[in-house]
Order: sequence, then structure tokens, then C-alpha cells
Amino acid sequence: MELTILWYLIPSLLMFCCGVYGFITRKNMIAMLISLELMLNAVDINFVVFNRFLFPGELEGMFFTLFAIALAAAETALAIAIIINVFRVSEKIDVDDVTKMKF
Amino acid sequence: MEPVIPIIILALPLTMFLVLGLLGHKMAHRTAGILGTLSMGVTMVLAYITTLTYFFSGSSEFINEEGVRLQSVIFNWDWLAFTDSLVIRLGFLLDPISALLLVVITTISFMVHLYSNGYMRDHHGVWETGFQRFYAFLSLFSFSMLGLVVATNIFQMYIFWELVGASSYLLIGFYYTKPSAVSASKKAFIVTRFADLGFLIGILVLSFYTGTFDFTNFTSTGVEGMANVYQVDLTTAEGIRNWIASSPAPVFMGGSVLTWALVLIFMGGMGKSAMMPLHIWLPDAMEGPTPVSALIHAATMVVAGVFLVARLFPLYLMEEVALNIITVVGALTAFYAAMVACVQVDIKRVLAFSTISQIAFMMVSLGVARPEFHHGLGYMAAMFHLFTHAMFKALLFLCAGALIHAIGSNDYTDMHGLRKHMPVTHVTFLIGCLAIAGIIPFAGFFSKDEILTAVFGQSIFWYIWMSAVAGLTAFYMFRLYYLIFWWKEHKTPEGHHAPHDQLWTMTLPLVILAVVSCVAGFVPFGNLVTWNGHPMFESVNFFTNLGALDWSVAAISLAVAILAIILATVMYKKENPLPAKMRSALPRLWDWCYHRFYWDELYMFITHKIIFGCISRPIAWFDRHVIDGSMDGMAWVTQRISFAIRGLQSGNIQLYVWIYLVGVILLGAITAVCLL
Amino acid sequence: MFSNLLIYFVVIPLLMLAGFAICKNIRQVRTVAVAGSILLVGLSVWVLCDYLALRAAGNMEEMLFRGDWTWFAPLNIKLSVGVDGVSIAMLILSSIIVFAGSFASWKIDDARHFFMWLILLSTGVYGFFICIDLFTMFMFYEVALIPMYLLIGVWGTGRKEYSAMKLTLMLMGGSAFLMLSLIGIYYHSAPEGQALTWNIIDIARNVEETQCISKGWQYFLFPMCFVGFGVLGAMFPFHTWSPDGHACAPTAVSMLHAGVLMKLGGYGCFRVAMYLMPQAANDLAWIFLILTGISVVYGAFSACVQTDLKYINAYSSVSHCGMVLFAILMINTTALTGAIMQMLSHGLMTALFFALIGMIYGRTHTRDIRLMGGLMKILPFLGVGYVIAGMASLGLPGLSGFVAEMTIFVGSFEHTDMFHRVFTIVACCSIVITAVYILRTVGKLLFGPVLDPHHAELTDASWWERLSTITLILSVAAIGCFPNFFESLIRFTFSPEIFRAIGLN
Amino acid sequence: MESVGSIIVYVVIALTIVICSVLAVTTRKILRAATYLLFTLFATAALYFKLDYEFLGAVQIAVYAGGIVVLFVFSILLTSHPGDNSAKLASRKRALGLTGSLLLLIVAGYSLVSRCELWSALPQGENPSMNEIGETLMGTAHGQYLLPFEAISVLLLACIIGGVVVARKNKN
Repeated sequence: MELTILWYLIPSLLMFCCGVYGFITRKNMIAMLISLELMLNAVDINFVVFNRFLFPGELEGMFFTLFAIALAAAETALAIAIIINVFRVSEKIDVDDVTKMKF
Repeated sequence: MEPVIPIIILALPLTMFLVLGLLGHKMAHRTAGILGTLSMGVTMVLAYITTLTYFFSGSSEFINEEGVRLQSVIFNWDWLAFTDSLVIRLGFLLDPISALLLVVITTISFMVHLYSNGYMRDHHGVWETGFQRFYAFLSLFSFSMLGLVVATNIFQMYIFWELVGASSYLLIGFYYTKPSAVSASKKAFIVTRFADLGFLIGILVLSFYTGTFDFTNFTSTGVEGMANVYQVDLTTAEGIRNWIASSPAPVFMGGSVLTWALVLIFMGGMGKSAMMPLHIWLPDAMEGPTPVSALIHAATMVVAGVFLVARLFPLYLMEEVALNIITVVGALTAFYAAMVACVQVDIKRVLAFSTISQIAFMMVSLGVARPEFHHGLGYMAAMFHLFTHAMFKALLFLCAGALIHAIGSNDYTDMHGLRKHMPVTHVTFLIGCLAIAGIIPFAGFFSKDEILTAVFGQSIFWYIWMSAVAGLTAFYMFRLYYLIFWWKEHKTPEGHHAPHDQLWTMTLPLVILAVVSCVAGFVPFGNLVTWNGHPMFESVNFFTNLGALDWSVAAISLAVAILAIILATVMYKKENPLPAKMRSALPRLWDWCYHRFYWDELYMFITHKIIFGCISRPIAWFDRHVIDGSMDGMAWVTQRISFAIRGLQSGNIQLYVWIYLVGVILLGAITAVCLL
Repeated sequence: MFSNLLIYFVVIPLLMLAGFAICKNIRQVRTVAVAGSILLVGLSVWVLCDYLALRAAGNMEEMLFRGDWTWFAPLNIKLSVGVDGVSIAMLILSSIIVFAGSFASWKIDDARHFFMWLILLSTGVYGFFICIDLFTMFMFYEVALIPMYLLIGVWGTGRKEYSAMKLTLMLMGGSAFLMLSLIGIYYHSAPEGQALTWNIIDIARNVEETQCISKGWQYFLFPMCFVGFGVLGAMFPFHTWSPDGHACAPTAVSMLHAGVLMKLGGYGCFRVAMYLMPQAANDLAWIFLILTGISVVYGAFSACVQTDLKYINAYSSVSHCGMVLFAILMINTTALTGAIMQMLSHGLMTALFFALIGMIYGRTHTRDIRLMGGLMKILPFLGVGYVIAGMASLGLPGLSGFVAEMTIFVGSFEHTDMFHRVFTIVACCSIVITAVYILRTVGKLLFGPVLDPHHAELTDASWWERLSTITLILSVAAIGCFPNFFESLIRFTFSPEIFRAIGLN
Repeated sequence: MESVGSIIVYVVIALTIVICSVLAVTTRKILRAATYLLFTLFATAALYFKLDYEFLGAVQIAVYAGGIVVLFVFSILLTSHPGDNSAKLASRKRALGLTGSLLLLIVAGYSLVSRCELWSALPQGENPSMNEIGETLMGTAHGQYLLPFEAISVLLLACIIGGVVVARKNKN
């Protein structure tokens, strides 16, 4: 048996789908953020795998992943700051409750 | 003839209307009255001059070598040009009937102007409010009526026709704070307006097919070089008939276009002349001041219908059908109105129905006029009766006005036995009654006799019918006379002055009109007014009319009248139970007559229930709820859709993601399908 | 550019706007409004005299006082001006009504802004009547419509927001159709290979010579154009903005709207729809004849049972304006003349009506005729004015309504087929129904005993109200007494050369 | 041909990823979700190691597992009471989520499986040296990433400031 490229992509796809599911269904904003991380992670894996698959000698995919991780970190930090702030105001972090800024 | 005098005849009342209407409220009442009366007097004198010139000057403008009277257009100004040939002109047409009407209108109008000086103030000499307005409207009416009779074309006639309608509206509603007067004026206007619709359509039809509005063209088309001749021989008639038959669509809804046009025009005449079934406005119009009733609703405006038919008589001659319709309508109306007049209580209503009946006489007379018979005797008789009727009916109305003014009520039940208190009124009223009853030698006898002769020549049935009506006329007039002046002694209510004859301004017109009613019958009409301008007699003297009578007819009608008077005398001279017995013997008939055969109720039903209830209200409802509702509905639907779309834009991030995702997947799927 | 007289019809209102902008108090506002409207009346009379003189000198061009100034070259959009008898009649009408309207709104709140919008509106109206470039016309048309929203919405009474919204939306809906059809006309305005144009006269000539708007396109564009203008002309079933809008509008706005703005509809139908698409007009007239025929009778019947004075008048406007479109669709000289006369007549008469209703409402604070009565005794001047307006409306000879209606009827009767005949007769019937509702209103409102004792202390018209009323009455009487002058002024427009362009004779 | 050990390692990693990520989004306890996320991240790091991207694996562990998850845990502790269960999912939402993710799975999975070139083996690569990584990150030539690196640093700075500003307690 050989580990073809597909074997790497399928877990990543499943992880992405889980992320989507979580993002759509969860009410808690932190849980949504977690789902988001899952999706990002899945994408990261794909970058790496395709880097290896298409340009084995080069490092584009890896660096993309690297930057994506950095961005994810930044994004998470900011999002969590907002969530905590929202929590301070409304004592809740359910996405449905944060409607003050609508309209 | 120079147009100066005719212009003044028209312009003076118009000016007076403007002056009194605009400045009247700044004038003293007396000044306004004198001004109005004087100007009308001047108009009357000028009208007399014009008429006398027309009939007796012998100028070639007015009469040709064979002694045939001509139509003469004194002036004719373009007022409104629809097309090159269809032009409304304002002009002055002088021919026998317009000259006759000039005299009638100005005379009666002057009498009424004079009379109103007394009538329009109470016993203490306090003027009615709006006295100046009253004179302004009278002047407006006189102007309009004069304009109507001298019209050179049918559209001018229609214009003034509408104007007399409006001034009649204003005068009936003179006491505008009285609801009954307001509704009466409204009724009069709307009913005649409805009739005018027919008139208008008739004009449209006639003018479309003949290409002209001018009377002179209607009556003399086809006779080359005789444009001004008031004369249609049968070849001309044939010409017009062929002409209409050869124009496009000569047949409309089963009748010839000409028949339609003439019948529709006659409908206008029916409205103004209160022929059944459009008569209902006239009795109500008595809400106006009595002088107005005398002027407008007895002598002048209501005969406009007769005048209209007479004016277009040569055209009517071409359509036997139209003339027969006129005869039937007239005969039915005459009988109906006479029946109703027999039981009314309000003296003005009795006179009103009598007016309807008498106008119907004229209509019948026109309807039976044929050139073959006595040179179109009916036509002459109608005009003759128009003239005499105007005089004695105005007299009767003015007498009624004097009575009402003295008593303060319209009902004979409040009068009775006034002969000693008001001798002048009594005598003049009696003369009026004798005249209308047709007793020799009063005016009505001659004209009515001519009519009956004409009817006799055409149809025995209608002759008997009309003689019966004449008998009824004598009966109800004397019933009225006795109930007012005899029956029982007058009881003056406590605290009132005994009734007495009125001021000279009111009695003078009575006397003058009474004198005219006595002698008018001897005017040799046959030589003045005939349908084709040909004189009827070789030579004339004072007794021409007497000599020309058909004595067999005259004797019968005289006998009928005298019998009717005797009957009235028996029943009403002294207080007695006969009338009550009569009433209880025929209760149903009495009820129907008293309620005027329920025509008003029928009209109320049609207007309120059908027009308002079944047409207007549903339409208004439809408009508000269906048409407007559908517009609002469109707005509502738009709003709903907007709300629905707004729901998608909920701010729910998860829904957005889902939609985005589904979109992406679909795109992906499509791409995949396309690529694979 | 400023040597052309017509430009001043736009320049003067714009100057007035500038004047209002710097006005400090109501006196100055009134001064500007009165001075401006007098200038406009003077200008229109001047144009009239010049026009007559030019015609008398034998100038037979279709439009006089021509001027062209390009303002957007890529689409060939120009400010093209030019007038013929019809436009001049409309200009005179507008300036009289603006004049009377200025006096009728003497005491309005926040006069400065009110007059600014009012004059902006009239700028649009004047611009529309002097322009012969479709695009510019449409622009002015919109300029005339939009201020109405604010004028009703801010200065109105009753359900003013609703009515303002409804009126504006319906008219905008109409102008959407209109714009489509104007663009359609533009793209067929010249035969293949020639420069497209917005100029009405050029298009009409092209249509006549080369049939550049094919029959199919005409069938498509004509109904849109007619409906677009018809909405403003209160054509059934697009008339419902009229009762609500008029009922809520302030006096001067009602006057201007019913008096002038609704005429834009009729004028547009005639000038654009009929003039540029004659074949479709001829073939499709029956559809619109049915609609306008219904309008005429339907409006009259509706008016019979209304109780609000303004509603009565609004429905009577539906009826009378229906008559205008009805006559236009008859496509013959007499009826068209009648249509224009009816526009003049109805404009003046309705303005008079609305002015009087506004004045009465200002005193009694009600417009319900069931609550009023016997006002003639208390307010004789207004009462007499109302009776005169009513008489004009029901077509009394000597006032304007009669002349217009008779011309229309005589013109309409020139069609001999059953369809036209029946509709003509139906339209004739409206004269009776008109009499019914006018007399009903007059009877209830003015005659009879005084119903409300509070009304007994009311004061009659003040001098500015008298001036406004008398101006309108005199105009109505002038048309009614000397119709031939106006008829010949208008009729020249339909002289054979131009009539050919309409596709007849 | 892979060695059996490699396959076993792969299977372990893949199963961890799949199971932990499913658990991370389905568990009703938010702290557990964060823990499962941590496991998933570790497994991902392991995958990187297996693919010979050791630096990347290290970064993954350091930044994600070490930094982000800690942030998550802190914020969870700040915003929710321990032992709280989140409410049960509304069925509508679950349906939405399931349809969305399953659709995605089917479409993406089908397109993956149907691509025959993806059935080929992954070429062997060597682990990029730290030197190489450093040069790539610091160079400006083709295929080198100084500019993005700087951009990221600015972004991180902005993020830090932003985070501070947003999270700062409002004095009023």
C-alpha cells in the first residue's frame, strides 16, 4: 500500500467540514472561533501537501502555511479581545445575542 | 335695418345685469329697482320699434313683392369657429316669430320689473334682502331670453338656452336660505339639463349631417339665391332629405338620422317646456318669487320649447314621425296637467299645471300643423296661443302674487271670499280666467279656437281629447277663482290688517295685462305669423279673426267651456259639501291627481335609489377599494417583498456563511460538472 | 443665449429662487413672489404678442423663438426651445396660476421655503412647455414632479405623508414608463446612418418622411408614452393619486397641481405621444378611448357622492382631464383644439375651485359639506366665486367650460362609426352628471340655513384672496366670452403642415 | 511503497485529526472543545513532521498549540462558568450545518477522488534546512519573502495594539 497524496487530503477535508459544521451550528462565539481554527488548519495542511506534491524542491506552500499560522494567531487574539469586550457589555457571548450593532 | 337698435336690445339688459350684479349692493334698493325697470322699459320700447318696423315698414328686407315675410339677419358675428362651416355666431335674426317673442318677452319682463318694485318688499316697505340681486338676475334672464329668440343659429340658441336655464336656477333659488327653494332650483336645473343633453346631441347630429348651424341654411338649403327666405317648399324638404340620406350612416339605431336629431332636439324642448315626463321641475319652480314665476315659468322661458319646434318647423315637416311624437306628448301632457290642476291647493301650483297644460296645447298645435291644411294653421295657432297665453298667464300669476303678498300664504284655504277686499285683483283675475277658459271675446278664445280647428283638421280623436282638456281648463280655473274670491267670507286672523289691493306698481301691470288679455284676440295673427311667411288673409280689419273662425268648432268649444264654468260655479261658488263628496266618490283618482300621479316619487326613486345608490356609490366604493386598493396593494406587495428580502439580511453571520457556502458548493459543482 | 425670450421663463424663476434664498422676512418673500409672478405674466403676454405679430407677418414655421444649446454632446442632448400656439396658451395658463397661487398662499407657514419649492416646481413646468427636446423636456418634467412631494408632505393637511408618497410614487411610476419610451423614441429618431436626435420637430419630420419609428415599435412605445403622461393626466385607472393628493395638498399646491401640472400630462400626450407616433395613435386609440371615456363618466359619478370638497373637485378633475385625453385621441383638428381649450379651461377653473376651497377651509376648518351650509350669507364673495367656478365647471355659456366642451363634442362627433359615436354620447352625458354634483355641492355648502353657528362670525375674503379669485374668474370669463381668439391661437398649431406630421389629412 | 511503520503512524495521525476535530465541534462543553482542538493541532504538527517539514511542525506546536490554545482557554475561563453545558442545538441550525458540511464533503470529496493524478504517490522531499528557511524569509529575490514577513510583523503589531484597545476597560 502506498500513501498517495489523497490520503493526506482526505483528513484535511474532513477537518474542514467539521470546521464548517461547527461554525454554522455553534452559538458560542469562542466555539465558532475554534471551528474557524479547524478550517484554517485544514487549509494549512493542504498548502503543505500540495507544496510537496507540485514543487517538491521549493518552499512556497510552507511559507504560506507559516504566514497563515501567524495570521491565525493575530486574528484569534483580536477576536478574543472583542469577545471578551462583548462579554463585559452583555454578559453573553452567544452570537445571536450580539445584535446591538445591527441596522 | 341698422343693427344699432337690436344691439342695444341685447346689450342693455346685459349691462344692467353687470351693473346691478357688481355694484348693486352699493346702491340704494330704490335706485336699483328704478334703474332695472327703466332699462327694461327702454328695451321694451326698442323691441316694439324693431317689431313694428319688421311687420309694418314694408321694407324689402322684411317682405317681398308677393307679401311674403322674410327672415332677416340683422347682424351675425363669429363667436367660435369649430370648422370652416360649423361656426357659432352671435347674431340677430328677425322673422315673424322672433319679432313676436321680442314683444312678448319685453312686455312681460317690463311688467314684472315694475311689479317687483312693489312685490319685493313687505307691507311696511322693507325691502327684501338681495333686492338688487333680484333685479340683476331678472336682467340676466331677459338678456338670455332675448338672445334665445333672436338666435341666428341653433348653437346660439343652445347657448342662450343654457343661460336662461342658469338664470332660472338663480331666480328659483332666490330665497337661498330656504331648503325647499334650493332643492327646487337644483331640480329645475338638473331636469332641464338632462333634456339639454338630448338637445345637444340632436344639434351635434343635425349639424354634422347638414354641415351648418344656421337656421337660414336649415330652412332654405337647396333654394339657390334665397338664403334669407324663411320658406321651405316641399322640393326643398326633399332636397334636405336626400342630402341627409346620401351622407354617411344615414340610419342610426333603426331610425333615420333626421328623425333622431329632431326627436332629440324636441327632448330639449320638452325639458324647458315641461312636457311629460320632464315636467316635474315646473311645479317646484314655484318656490321662486311670484314675479319670477310669472316671467319665467309662465310666459317666456317655458315656451322656449314651443319656440324651438316652431323655429325648426320646416325641418320637422320632413319627419312625420317627429311631429306625431310631439302631438302625442303634448296631448298626454295637456290632459295630465289639467287633471292635476283640478285638485291642487297651492294656487301657484294650480297655475303651474295650467301652464304645463297650455304649453302642451301649443305643442299639439305644432304637432298637427301641416301645410296642406289651412296654410299650416296649427303653426299660426300655436304662436297665437303663445302670445295670448303669455299675457293672461302672466296676469294670473301676477294676481296670484298680489294675493300671496296680501295674505302671506300660497294656499287658497287661507284666502276665500276676497272679492270685496281686493276688487282690482278680483276683476283682473276674473278676466284672466275668462281668457284662459276661452270665453269670447277674450284672448284665449281666439287662440284656443284656432288650435282646436287645427287639431280637428288633423284628427277627430285628438280634437275630442283636446276639447275635453279645454273644458277641464275652464273648470279648474273657475274652481280656483271661486275658491279664492267666493266660497265663504274672508276671516282676517287676529292682529292682521284686512287684505287690500297693493301698491300702484303692482296693480298697474295687472290692469295693463288685463286690457291686453281682452283685446289680444283681435290681433290678425294670420297675416303676421305663419309658418312660411305667406299671409293668410287678403285684407285685415279688427274683426278678421272673428270672421275667420270655424264657427262649428268655436261653438262646441264655447259650449264646453261654459258648461265647465257652470259646473265650477255650482260646486265652488258657495261653501257646500259637493267637492268633498266628489272626492270621496273617486278617492283613488283624487289621490293620484293630488300627488301628481307620483311622478316626483318616481324621479326620487330613480335619482336617489338608482343613480346615487346603484351607480354613484358603487363607483365611489369601487374607486376607493378596488382601484385605489390595487394601487395600495401594489405598495403593500412591494413592502412585503422588501421585508422578506430584509429578513435575509439578518446580520446572522452563520446564515451568511451557510448561504455563501452553498453558493460556493454550487459553483464548485457546476465547475466540476462542466470540467468533467 | 439670453437674446431668446423663452429662456427667461426659466431664468426668472431661478432668479426668484435666488431671491428667496436671501430673503429675511415674509414681506420680502411676498415681494419677490409677487414681483416674479407679475414678471412671468408680463413675459407670457409679451411672448404672445410677439408670436401673433410674427404669425401675422407670415412666419409659418411650426415653432417660433427657436434656440438650441447643446449641453451633452455625446447623446446629442440640447436645450432646444420653441413655442407654438399651444405652448403659449399653456405658458399663459401657468403664469396666471402661479400669480394667483402666490396670492392664495399669502399667509402660509415658513413661506420662504414653501415659495422656493413652489417656484422650483413652476420652473419645471415652464421648462417643460418651452422645450422641444425630449430629454430636456423629461428633465423639466421631473423637476416639476419632485417638489410636489415636499410641498404636500410638509405643508399639507390630513394624511399628508401617505398622500405625498402615493402621488410621487405613482407619478414616478408613470415617468419610468415615459423614460423608457423616450429612450426608445431616441433610438429610432432618425433613419439608419443618420445622427440620432431628441428634437421633437426633427423626429416628427423623420417619422413622416422615412417612417423611422416602425409600426411595431410605435405599438410598443406609444402605449408606454401615453400611459406615462396619462398618469399625470389622471387617466383611469391611474387616477387615484389625484383625490388623495389634492385633498392633502396646501391651497396653492392644489391650484398649481390641478391647474398646471395635470396639463403636463395632456400636453405630453399630445406633443410627444400623438405627434411622434401617429400611426400607433390612430390604431391604438380605441383602447385609450375606452379608458378615458370611463374616466369622464366615472369621475363624474364618483364626485356625486363625495363629501369632502377637495375630493369632489379632484374627481371632477378626473372627469374633466379625462375629457382632455379623450379629445386628443379623437385626432382631428376640432377635437384637438377642444382638448387644448379644455386644458386651459380646466386649469383656470380648478385653480379657482381649489383656491376657494382653501379659503373656505381656512375659515371653517372643515371640508365636509355635510358640516357646512348657508355660507353664501356669511361669505358672499367666496360664495359667488364658488358658484361661478361651479357654473364654469358644468359648462355655462360665457364661461370657459362650455366653449371647451362644445368644441370637444363637435370634434368628436366627426367620427361616424358606432364606437366613437357611443363614446362621444357617453362623454356628453357627463354634462348632466357634472350639473348634479356641482349643484349638490353648491346647494349644501352655500345655500340653505347656516348649519354651524360658529360659522356666523366668519369674515369674507381679504384683499389678497379677492385678487387671486378675481384674476382667475376674469380669465375664465375671458375664455368663455372671446373663445375665437384662443381657438385661432391654438388652431394654427394644427394647420395642415403640422397636421401632416400627425399623419392625417 | 511505504514502510508499515509509516503507514501505522499515518493512520494514527489521520484518525486523531478526524476524531478530534469531530469531537471539537460536537462537544457541548466549550473547554473540551478547546482541548480537542489542541489534539487536532498536535496531530497536524505530527503530519508536518511526517512530511519532513520539521520547522513548520515546530511552529505549529509553538504558536498554535502553545499560544492560541492558551488564549482560548483563558478566554473560555473568563467568559463561562466551568461545568456549563452549551444549549442543545436547534434542529434547524443543525440541519443547516449538516447540509452545508455534507454537501461540501460530497462535492469536494468527489472532485478529489475523481482526480486520478491525486492517486499518485507523494514525491520524497528533504527537510529544508534552517539556513534555507532563514534566507528565504529574509531575502528579496524571486521566491523570497521579506516583504510578507514585514507585513506580518506590522499586522501583528497592529493586532496587539488593536487587541489592547478593544479589550481595555472603558473608564466610563
